[in-house]
This record gives sequence, structure tokens and C-alpha cells, in this order.
Amino acid sequence: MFAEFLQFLLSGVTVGAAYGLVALGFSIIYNASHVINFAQGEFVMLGGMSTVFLMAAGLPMPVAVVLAVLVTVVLGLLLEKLAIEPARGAGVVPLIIITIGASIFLRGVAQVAMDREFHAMPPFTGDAPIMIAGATILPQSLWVFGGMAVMGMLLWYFFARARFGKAMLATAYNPLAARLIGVNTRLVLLCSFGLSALLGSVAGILLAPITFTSYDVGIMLGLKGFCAAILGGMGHGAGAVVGGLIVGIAEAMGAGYISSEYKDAIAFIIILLVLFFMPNGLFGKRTTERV
Amino acid sequence: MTLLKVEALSREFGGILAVDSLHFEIAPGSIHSIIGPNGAGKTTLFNLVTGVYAPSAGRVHFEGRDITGLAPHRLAAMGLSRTFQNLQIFFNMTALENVMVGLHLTLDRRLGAALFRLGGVARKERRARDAAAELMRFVGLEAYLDVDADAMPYGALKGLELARALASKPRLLLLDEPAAGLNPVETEEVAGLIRKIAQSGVTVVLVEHDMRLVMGVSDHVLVLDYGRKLAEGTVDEVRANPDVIAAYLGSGAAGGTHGA
Amino acid sequence: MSQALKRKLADPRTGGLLGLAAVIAVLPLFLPNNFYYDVAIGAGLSAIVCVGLNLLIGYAGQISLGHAGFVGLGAYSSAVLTVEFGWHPLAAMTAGALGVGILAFLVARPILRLRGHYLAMATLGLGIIISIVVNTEAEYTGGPDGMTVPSLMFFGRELYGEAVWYWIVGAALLFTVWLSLNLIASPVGRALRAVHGSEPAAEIAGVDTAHYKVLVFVISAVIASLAGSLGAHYAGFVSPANVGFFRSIELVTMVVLGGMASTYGAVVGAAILTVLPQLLTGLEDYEHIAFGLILMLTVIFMPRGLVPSFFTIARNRLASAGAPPP
Amino acid sequence: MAPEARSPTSPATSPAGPLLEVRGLCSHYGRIQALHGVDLEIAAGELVALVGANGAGKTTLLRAISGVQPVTSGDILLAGESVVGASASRRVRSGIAQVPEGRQMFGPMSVEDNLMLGAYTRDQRQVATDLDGVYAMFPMLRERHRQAAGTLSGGQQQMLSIGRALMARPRLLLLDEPSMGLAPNLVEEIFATVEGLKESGTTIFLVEQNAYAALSIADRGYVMETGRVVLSAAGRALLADEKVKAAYLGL
Amino acid sequence: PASETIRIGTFLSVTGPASFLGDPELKTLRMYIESINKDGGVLGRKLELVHYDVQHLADKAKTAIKRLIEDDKVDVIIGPSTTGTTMATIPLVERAGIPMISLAGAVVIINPVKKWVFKTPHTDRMACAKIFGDMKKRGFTRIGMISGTGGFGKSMRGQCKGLAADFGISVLADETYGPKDSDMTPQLTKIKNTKGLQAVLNPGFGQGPAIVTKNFRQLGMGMSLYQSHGVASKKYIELAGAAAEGVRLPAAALLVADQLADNDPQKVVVVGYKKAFEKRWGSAVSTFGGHAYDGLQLAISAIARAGSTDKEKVRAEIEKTSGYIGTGGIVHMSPDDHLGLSLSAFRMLEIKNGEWTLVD
Ligand SMILES: Nc1ncnc2c1ncn2[C@@H]1O[C@H](COP(=O)(O)OP(=O)(O)OP(=O)(O)O)[C@@H](O)[C@H]1O
Ligand SMILES: Nc1ncnc2c1ncn2[C@@H]1O[C@H](COP(=O)(O)OP(=O)(O)OP(=O)(O)O)[C@@H](O)[C@H]1O
Ligand SMILES: [Mg+2]
Ligand SMILES: [Mg+2]
Repeated sequence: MFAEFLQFLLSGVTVGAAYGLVALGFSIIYNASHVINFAQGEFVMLGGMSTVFLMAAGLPMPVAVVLAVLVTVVLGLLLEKLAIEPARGAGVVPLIIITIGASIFLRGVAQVAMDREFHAMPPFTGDAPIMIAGATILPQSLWVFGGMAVMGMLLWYFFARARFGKAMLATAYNPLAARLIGVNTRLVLLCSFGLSALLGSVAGILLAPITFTSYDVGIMLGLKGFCAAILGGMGHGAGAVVGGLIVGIAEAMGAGYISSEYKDAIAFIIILLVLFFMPNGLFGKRTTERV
Repeated sequence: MTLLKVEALSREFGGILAVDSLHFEIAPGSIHSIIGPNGAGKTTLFNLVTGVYAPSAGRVHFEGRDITGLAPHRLAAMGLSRTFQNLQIFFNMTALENVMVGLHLTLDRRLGAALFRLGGVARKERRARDAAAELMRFVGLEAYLDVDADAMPYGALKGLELARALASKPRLLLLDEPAAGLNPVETEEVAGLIRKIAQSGVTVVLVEHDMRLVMGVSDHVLVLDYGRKLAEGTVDEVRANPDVIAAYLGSGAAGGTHGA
Repeated sequence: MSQALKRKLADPRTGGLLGLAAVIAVLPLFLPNNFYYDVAIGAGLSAIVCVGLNLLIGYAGQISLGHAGFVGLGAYSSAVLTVEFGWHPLAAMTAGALGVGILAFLVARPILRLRGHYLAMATLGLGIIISIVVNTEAEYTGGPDGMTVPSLMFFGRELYGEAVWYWIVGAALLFTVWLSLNLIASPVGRALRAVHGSEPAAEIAGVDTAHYKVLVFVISAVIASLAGSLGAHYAGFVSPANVGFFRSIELVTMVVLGGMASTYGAVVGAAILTVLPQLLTGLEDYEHIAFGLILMLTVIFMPRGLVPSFFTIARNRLASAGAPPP
Repeated sequence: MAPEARSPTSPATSPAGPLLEVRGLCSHYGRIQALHGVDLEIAAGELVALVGANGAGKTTLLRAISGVQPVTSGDILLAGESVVGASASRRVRSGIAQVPEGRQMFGPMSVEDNLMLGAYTRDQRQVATDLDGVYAMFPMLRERHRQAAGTLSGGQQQMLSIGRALMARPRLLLLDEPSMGLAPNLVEEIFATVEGLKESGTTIFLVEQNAYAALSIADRGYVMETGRVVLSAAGRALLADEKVKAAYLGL
Repeated sequence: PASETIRIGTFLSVTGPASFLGDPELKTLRMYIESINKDGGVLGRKLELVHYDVQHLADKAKTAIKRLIEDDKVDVIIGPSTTGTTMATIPLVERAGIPMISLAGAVVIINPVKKWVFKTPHTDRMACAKIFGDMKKRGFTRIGMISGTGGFGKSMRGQCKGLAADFGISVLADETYGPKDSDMTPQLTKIKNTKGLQAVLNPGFGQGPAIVTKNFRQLGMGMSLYQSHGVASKKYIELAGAAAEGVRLPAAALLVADQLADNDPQKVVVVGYKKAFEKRWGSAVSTFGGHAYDGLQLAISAIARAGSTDKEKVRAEIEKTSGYIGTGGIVHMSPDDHLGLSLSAFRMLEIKNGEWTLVD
């Protein structure tokens, strides 16, 4: 029975790490602008799909990976420059709608430029399962988990310690004041899109060997990543990680112990319950507005 | 008979006692001022009295009824209104509509009537507009009637808050720094307004750092420091109190002139 | 024309409603066949939902990413109660609306305590849970394959065919818009906007913010449910595909595109996002690219939405045309 | 009334010309014009006060100087060089800091983070002493250095806003009603501080409703009405002006 | 008149979760209509394809079918790809009176028979029968199931559970997974821990079954794994990689075209289709494209026999189809069988060394 539990846990952690990784991508743009970037999942897709296609074109994996990340980052920067920047000052909701448009657009481009099929990517370090007390986990899952841990840590450092990270936060909290203290808010926004595209593409590449990749994998990963980010408290690095793990584990335990048909519903019910008691997510900052 | 009675009221925020076992009473029909250093707890006190915050301890009574913990809209219905130090304007409306929200409790709020436009909604709305416009004239904002609130200068927004608060026909009106950002001439106008409001039977509680305004209109002054009562009395008593001078007034302001 | 009449016509309620009625009345002249009717009906049904959703999002400032769930519940109530339990369609529709109203009422208080993205998340979760339920309870709902729904009977007559439904949906839309305009122009509507503007200020003005948030949530959910029921009877079929998250997002997009806090904006947004994909089908593979692009460009150039932006432009034109030469 | 009080006096001449020069500045909010050709000059080291009724356009002018309000026509020169094309952040880097109207906190961030962000454009190794300086000026801020700025009281936020601007060690400090919401004893202190800053060479442009205090310490003053400068003279001279007295001092 | 084109309407799931169905289907239709036109068309008239992408959405399908019928005035309809979209449009097709040849799997489409609706793919019920037959042969009576929750998986799950008893098979574990799930180990762990299971059946399509297969091997599950005809494309083997070794599934002859005996009547057809498709599109054939091929052939030969595009005549001719040899099998339709395939049309395949191989 313990082995079973452990297996559920490991499965949950694997999936949860994927959600957490995507959730981190959401945090960056959110932290710079309070915009939820619905195209975040598309960054994930672009990372994986580009790598697959570059490898199919004969490039060795490391080169393909680097190029894929570059491609995604460039697209992220273009998105900011061409679509977000011109609409600055439009308010958060219109900006979110723009990112929805962008996600449809990017998916459309991917299915024309690449294809509509699923693709497998070879795992980084083989696919011999690792046995832990009767449960198994794939080496690639460890990569995802490690990737998430490293990224989470870096982001935490970035926003809690680095000056530019704080300037980003400041820009989201009060763009006017940020400009008045000399923050180049355009650059901040541009960087936030570049960074989260980077993070998204890395996530996509780490995940592709496990989940496969196709032009529309971004939808589900984006949605679950969003849930994880909210659960943890939007914009909070550790929150994104923990949120991702909780959603993943809830799904796995739900599927294992309750009902596989309702496992997603179980995860959502948990999220709702958490929000009812902690309206700003697990780690979210409480509102500080005073009257 | 007291209008407002505060008993052992406390509120703490993460270890800081913003209001610390405060007792005081406010008699009806006068102008009371609450002054004190920045962070003394004046705004927090307003927030406790008007139900924005729940107290950590203590009780608030209004016209003899215990109103501790009641939601602000319930208090509004009982005749309590206020303005905000951090302006709370409906920026998605015109100035006039802002004031019309203040009339909410006096209007027909039945859903059916609203949906089907029954019971002379149109006529009542026109009358509400007139009433709101009248209030804006009263506070000197007739120039801004149909201006979008987000296009108004800061000073005018202060007046708008006052008009909106008056619209609900309060018996107790709490004003949080109504003269902040106004020049002496405008402040004098506000002083005149406050007197008029008080004369019309509304009890006014005023929080303000402009000593000329405070000393000019108050019947009674309460001084807070670190959430506690530092002094209480008439204008002259408070002005002469060395503790108040040391903690708050400083050397120049005690004379009642403005600024340095 | 008398001044009073002119003013009445310029008033969004009278003038706009007459305009909308005229459009609905004249449109069939340009609809060559049932397909076009079908698109128009689809636009009308979406518009009804969006007018309700706009009360919630545009006026009261509370986002919902779960409204497709309410539409779906309405549709499935009509389907399941008539097919499985043999209810009269009108009774089923009413029961559905009631049920959705009660559900919305029950969840509204805890959900609407949340703000911004957290509220978006909670409503999204609610919508997804609803869609999982209709997907899973195949015994009643037919699961992913959906189920057929009998026609709506009205005084013993079967309401069938696009031409008939066009007028039903048109009338329903007109009625919904009328209700929405009435609401907005009343103290209740102003209270909703006040909730959006500043909750503390609304409260101290005597507005029971929690009550109004719940109220508008319930109203918009009930409207969605009724539109869902109508849609189910019109289509004769319900399926879970349109109950999900994407449809919810689409509905919100319609509201924002048309213009938040604009009832006609909601109608225009719904019409455009319904018609546009039909226009783009000729592009085949490039359909999605074009759609995404148009969506982005519209919002970039008209961030406040089509209808408000259009009126601003028109007003500026008028003003500069009427201004004396410098 | 002294006749010279009416004629625009030229600023104290400095070899390099005025530090800030505003020429024919116009600015609009949409279709509404808020500034109608504002002209003014501030010499290096000067303390200039700007007074005017509410809605006169003072805040708009300061925002335009800082580069966060679009300018429709006219020019702004900093040390002889036009900055109208420069971004707000460039202007901060060239030495303009502002204490904005409405305090403009980074609400969820700590008091100390807010202060440190004030020195965002500066070399971080040099700011530690300045932080101590601000804490010395406002001991309350030191006590609350970890509290979220948004939860401070109004006056405390005003102190923080002033402190944050000082952290930039500006050449030109724009103050938009710095005394608003401050306790009387602190108001005195603020004006003393402003004078002290001027002594130490900072150029100051002070917008104040507390016109009496502002003009008392100012070298010169400007009076604005509905988007136009209508009067300028030495500070003391304006204090003596009957119209100013009647309209802004309430004497 | 000869100058007028014959309009063939289609509405497929070219994008969205079922795109692996619609994509090859559309490609097939395009390719063959081109080549038929090059050869002079049908009845001396050119064919014209009118297509709308409906993803997997019933509403889109309904609008598309109205457009095809009312606006484009097509003569015959091929598609849609999925059961859900088919079921949503059947009432309209029946009312309008236009022949439609669905490319979707579920048996409910043609059972009960609908006058105007036909279909080409084997039913899920047949797939269950084929699989259970094979299991019985190998002595498996205790099995577990893990099904996708999409329309296909859900429908087949129901059919198989209904049919199991007929074959003396008991389903002792019954799990599901969502169409976009990326990890099925919890469900498989439960199956693994169910005592005495001999085989696991995974009805589903898309990438899900490949993930199930991988997870299945990851957990070191010893029993036999059966997939459905929903994964009958090379893509499955490519995605699942080595984990797919030994997996069995029922599929049409198309997948093993080269391995068919030379005297197999289907050989020519399937080899021809496979070559043509792979040459034109550079990707491997799937049985799904084959369904579209069969649909098109059924339609045009019916039109040719009817000598016109009169809808009733064409419908009657389709219904009379007998002995048509397609990629899916040999078709004998009748007024109470609008599919016309027998169980023998299915072959049991096993994956060996990364290739499909015929078991029987
Ligand atoms: N939400 C909160 N969280 C943390 N601390 C708070 C909060 N609200 C108030 N405080 C603290 O309580 C104290 C009292 O604040 P309050 O706003 O009541 O002061 P005040 O007397 O109105 O000051 P001012 O004259 O500056 O407006 C302050 O020290 C403030 O930092
Ligand atoms: N966002 C805005 N949109 C439109 N008009 C505006 C906006 N902000 C200010 N205005 C207008 O510009 C003019 C100048 O306003 P400004 O805020 O500069 O005045 P001010 O002198 O700073 O007043 P106060 O003393 O009240 O702060 C006012 O008439 C005001 O109505
Ligand atoms: Mg205060
Ligand atoms: Mg100002």
C-alpha cells in the first residue's frame, strides 16, 4: 500500500513539477505588469516543437535546444514590442485579451509552419525507470523537477534581491511611480516577456520527452500552470512551485484514490477551497490598499 | 445623551497597536476634531467606527445602539457617513453620478422596478439628479457636474467626497482631512461648509492637520498619540497643553496661523 | 421633429433600442438562406449571454471565466429534464434557470469575496467542474457525444426552423437589452458601477456591496442559463464541447472587444466574434492566424472596445466639425 | 504693490544659465488643454515656489517636467538642453526627482525597498549613508522599515515619498505639495529641510497650497491660473501682493 | 449539365484534439479529388471539395452542415471525423435529405439505421469483439481497462463493457484519463495492483494511448496491453517507442499493406492508397485517411451509378453498395446496414521491432 501511495506521490510530483514550471513563467510577466499572459502555454509549445523540428532537420540536440530557446525568446520579445507595448496604458483586461489573441495566433503559426501532429523527443538521459521503494519514476521527471527547483530559486533571488527584479515589481505596483524613480518601464516589460518566453521554452523542452509535444500542448499546460500560479499566490516564485506540486499531487491522488474521471474536478475543488480560506492564494501578498 | 460612544476600542496590525484601548464620547450637534501626529491612529479610528475594520477589542455605540462590527452600509442606513483620506472616488462615473450614489438609500432600489422601469423610475432619477446637483453647488463644484471624475483635479475630488457623504443625509459625519491639498482660501470655504453642515443638525467629527481649520471650527478637540488619548478639551485647552505642543503642534502652529 | 423627440432618439435607451430593433427587423432581407440565419441566431444567443455577462464584468467589475458553465447548465437542464424526465420544455427551462440561479446564489458569496485573478480562477474552476460533470455523467447527458433535445412547443405548435428561431432569439435579445439598459439607468445599476469604482465608498454610501455582487452574478447566470436553454431547443442538440473553458474565454472576449460597460458593445462584440470565423473559413490553414491577428489588432487600436471607441471618434468628429474655424 | 513684483524677474544669474527652463509649454488630457503656454525658469541652486488654485495645472506642469505627461508643444530645457524627447527614466538619470501628488507608493513593498528604489538610478554603494540620512530625518520610517508601504498612515506615506525622492540625490527636486497630510510640527520640519537642501545646493521647484510658508522660504515664486503663469516675482514680494494675499493666502 | 461541378461537402476535425483524424482525412480527400479531376471527373463533371474545419465542436459542426447544405448546396457530404460532431448533425441531415458518409467510429451513428447517414470506419463494438476474441484465444478472462474520456474512448469503453460478458471476460478495473493528460501512472498503478489481471485494454485516440503505453512499461506491468483501432497510425509507434513492443490492436488491412498475402483482395487497394498518400504528403498513412478514401469512393461510385447527383438516387445507390473493396475492408451495405463491414475486415496486429505485424 505504501508503494502505491508513493507511486501516486511520484506521479503527482512529476506532473506537478511541469505545472510549476509553467506557473513560474506566468509569475514573471505578472510581476512586471499584473497581466496574465495567456500565451504562456504557447511559449512552452514553441520550445518543445522548435526543438523537435530543429532536431528533425539534423541538428544535434544541444544546438537544437539553444536555437529553440532563442526562437521562443525572440518571439516573446516581438510579442511585447508589437502587441503589448502599443497598447500600454490600455488597462490590464485589454492586455489579457491581446495575449489571448497572441496565443491563437502563435498556435496558428505553429500548425502552419510546423505541423499538427504529436512528436516525441528523446529523453535527456535515457528512459530506464528508477525504482524507489517499489515505485518508479523516469529520469526525465527528475530533469523537470530539477529544472523547476533551479528556476524557482533563480526567480526568487531575482525578485527578492536583485535590483532589476525589484524594479519590475515596482513597475507592476505603480507604473507612474516607477517611471518617476527612473525605471525604464518599457525595458522592464520587454524583459519580462523575454524572460518568461525563456522560461516557457525551457519548460517545453524539459517536458516534451514526457508529455510529447504538438502545436496545441500549450493550451492545457497553460491552463494548469495558471491554476498553479493562482493557487500559490500570483507572482510568488515559491508559490508557483508549491501550487504546481499541489495541483499535480491532488490530481494523482484523486485519480488513485477517488475517481479518475473526476480527478481534475477534485483538483479544482481543492483550489476553490484554498481560495475560500486564503483569498490571495497560499503565499500571495495581502492587499495593502488603505482607505 | 451621547451620539457616539467608543469603549476600550483597540485595533492592532501585526503587533502595532494602531488604536489602543480608546474611550471617548461625542455629543450630538457639535463639531469635534481629532488631531494627533501622523500614524496616531485617527484614520484607523474612523475605519473602526464606520465598520471598515473590525476592532481587536472594545465596542462602538451609536445613538445608544451597539454597532461594533456592523457593515458600513448598515451604518450608513443608520445615519453615519464619512469621507476618506485616501480618496475613494468612483472613477468610472461622472462627478454628478458619484454624488447620486450617495443618494442610494433614499432611492427606489427594488430590482423589479429597476428592470422594468416601473414606479416612475425615470422621474425619480431626474429628481435625484437635481438633488445631487444641488449638493454639488453647495460644496462649490457646480463647474464639474458632468465631468468624468477621473478628469478632476485633486482638490475638487475632496469636495466631491464631501458632497457624496452629505447625500446620504447623515446624522454623524466623519471627515478625514477634508482640507488636505487645499489652499488657505479654499480651506476657509471648507470651514464655512463645515459650520453650515453642523448648523443643519449634523454632528461633525473632523480629522485634520490644518490647525487654522481645526481651531477655527471645533467645539471640542481630542488629541491622539500612539493610538491613545493624549488630551481632550476645548480648542484653547488643547492648544495650551504642553504635551500636545511637544508631540504635535510644534513651535509655530500653536498660534493658530497657517504654516510657519 | 420636436426637440423632445430628438432627445429621446439620441438617448441610448429609446434610440438604441429602436436601432437594434430595426437591425433585427431588416437583417432577414440580407440573409439568403438558413445558414445565414443560423449564424445570426448564434450571434443573437451569444449576445444575450454577453449582455448579462457585461452587467457583471463591465458594470460591476467582477470577472467570470465560468459563464459557459451556466449556459451549459441551462442547456442540459432543458435537455435532460425533457428527455429523461418528460418535462414540458418551458417547465424545464424555468427549472434550469431557477437551478442555475440557486447555484449561482450559493457560490456567489464565497467566490465574489475574491478579487481580480483569484476571482477569475474561482469562476474558471466552477465552469470546468460543471463541464467535467456533464462530460462524465453520460448516463444522463450522453457524455462527450452529447444528446438530442426535443423542439420547443408553444401553444401546441412546434417551434422549428431557422426563420422561426430568428424571431424568437431576436425578440429575446431585444428584451434582454431593454432590461439591461433599464437596470443600468436605475439606482441598482449605479450601485453596481459603484461596486466597480470603490467598494469602501459604495459601502459607506449605503450600498450593500456583497448583496449587489451576488445579485448581478445571479442575474447574469440566469440570463446565461435561459440563453443556453433556448440554444438547446433551437439546435435540437447539446454537447459538452461548448460548456468548457474556451467558450467562457470567448464570451469574455466578446464583451471586452465590444466594449466593457456598454450594453450595445456586448451585442456588437458577440456578433463580430460569431461572424468573423465564418468569414475566415476560406483562409483554410491561415484561419487561426488571421483570427488571432484581428483580435490583437482590434484591442491594440481600440483598447476600450469597439462601441465606446466608435462613439468617442464620432463625437470628436462632430465636435471638430462643429467648432468654429480658428 | 511694488511695480517690479509684476514684471517677470530674471532668475539669479548663474554662468551656465538657468538649470530648468520651460518655454511655451502646452499639454492636453485628451481634448482638454491643461497647460496653455507656460514659461518659467529656475536657476541652479534656486528655490522657486509655484502657487495656484486647485485645477490650475501645477501637477500637470510637474508631471510634464518629469516626462510622465505628454507635451503638445513648447520646450523643457535642463541645463540648456532640451529634454522633451527624453524618457522619464533618462530625466531621472540626468538629475530630476519628484515627490508626486498622491504619494504614489509601491504599496506591497517594504518601506526600505521603497526608499532603496528611490536610488534606483544610482550606484548602490553610495546610498547606504543616504538611507541613514532619510531615517534620521524621519525616525518613524526606520521603525517601520519592514512594513508594507501601503499600510502606512497617510502622513507616514508622505514622509516616505519625500524620503524616496531624496534618495535620488537630485540636482532638481520637484515637490508637489510635500506638506500635505503632515502634522504641523512635521510641516515645519519639512520646510526647514527644504531650506537645508537648498543650502546644500539642490535646486528646488516647490508646489504648495501652503502658499505662505512656501513663498516665505522661496527665492522666487510663480502664480498659476488655469494653465497659465499669471504672476512671478521674488517670494517675499508675492507675499506682499494684494491679489495673492486675497486669492491664496486668505489674509 | 456537364459543365456544373459535383460539389462534395466535408467538415472535419482538422485542428483541435482530434486533428490527427481530420488532418489525414482532408489530405486524402484533396489528393483524390485532384487526381479524379485530372482523369476527367465523374459523369464528365469535375468534383469540387468544400471544407470547413469544425475542430471537435458540435456547434461548429452544426453551423458547418447548414452552410454546406444551404449555402454551398453540396451534393453529398463526407465526414465529419468524430462521433460527437456526427451525432449533432444527424437530425439536420435527416431533415434536409442529403447523403452523408461519416468517418466517425461509434456504432450509434448507424444503429439504429438512419436513412441518410452512412459510415466507413469499423465500429467500436466490432473492435471490442475483435479484441475480446483475441483475448479469449490467449486465455485472458480477467482484464483491466483504461479509457480516454473523449467521445471515442468513452463510447468504446461502454461498448466493450457491454460486450465483455459475451466473451466470458470480466472487467475488474476500469480507469479513465482526460484527453490532455500527460501522466497516467496513478490509474495504471491501481490496475497493476488489482489482483489477477491478465490483460489491459486502452480505448482512446491521440497521444494518450502512447503515454499509457510508456507509463505501462515504466511501471513494469507484466500483463498484455491491447490498444484500440484509435491508434492505428505509425505515429503511435513513433511516440511510444520501445514501450510499444508487444502491444496488440485491431486494425484495418491498410496498416499492414505490404504484409498482406498477394491474393488478398484488399492488397491492391491498400498498397495503392498507401503509396499515393505517402508520396504526396511525405508522412505515414493512418487508417483514418483510409476512411476518407473509402467514403469518397463510395460516394462517387454511387453518383456514377445513379447517373446524376439526385440526392435520393445517390442515397439509394450508396445503400446498394456491394462488394466495394476499400482500405477498411469489403463493404456490403443494405437498408439495415449502413456500414457494411464484417468483423473479418479487422486484422489483429502486434507491434514487433517497431513495425505492425499480422497476428492472424
Ligand atoms: N492595514 C494596516 N496594516 C498595518 N498597519 C496599519 C494598517 N493600517 C494602519 N496601520 C498602522 O496604524 C497606525 C495608525 O495609522 P492611521 O492611518 O490610523 O494614522 P493617522 O492617525 O490617520 O495618521 P495620518 O495623520 O498620517 O493620516 C500607523 O502606524 C499605521 O502604520
Ligand atoms: N486625467 C485627467 N484627464 C482630464 N483632465 C485632467 C486630468 N487630470 C487633470 N485634468 C485637468 O487638468 C487641469 C489641471 O489639473 P492639475 O491636476 O494639474 O491641477 P493642480 O493645479 O495640480 O490642482 P490641485 O491643486 O488640485 O492639485 C484641471 O482642470 C483638471 O481638470
Ligand atoms: Mg489618517
Ligand atoms: Mg495638483
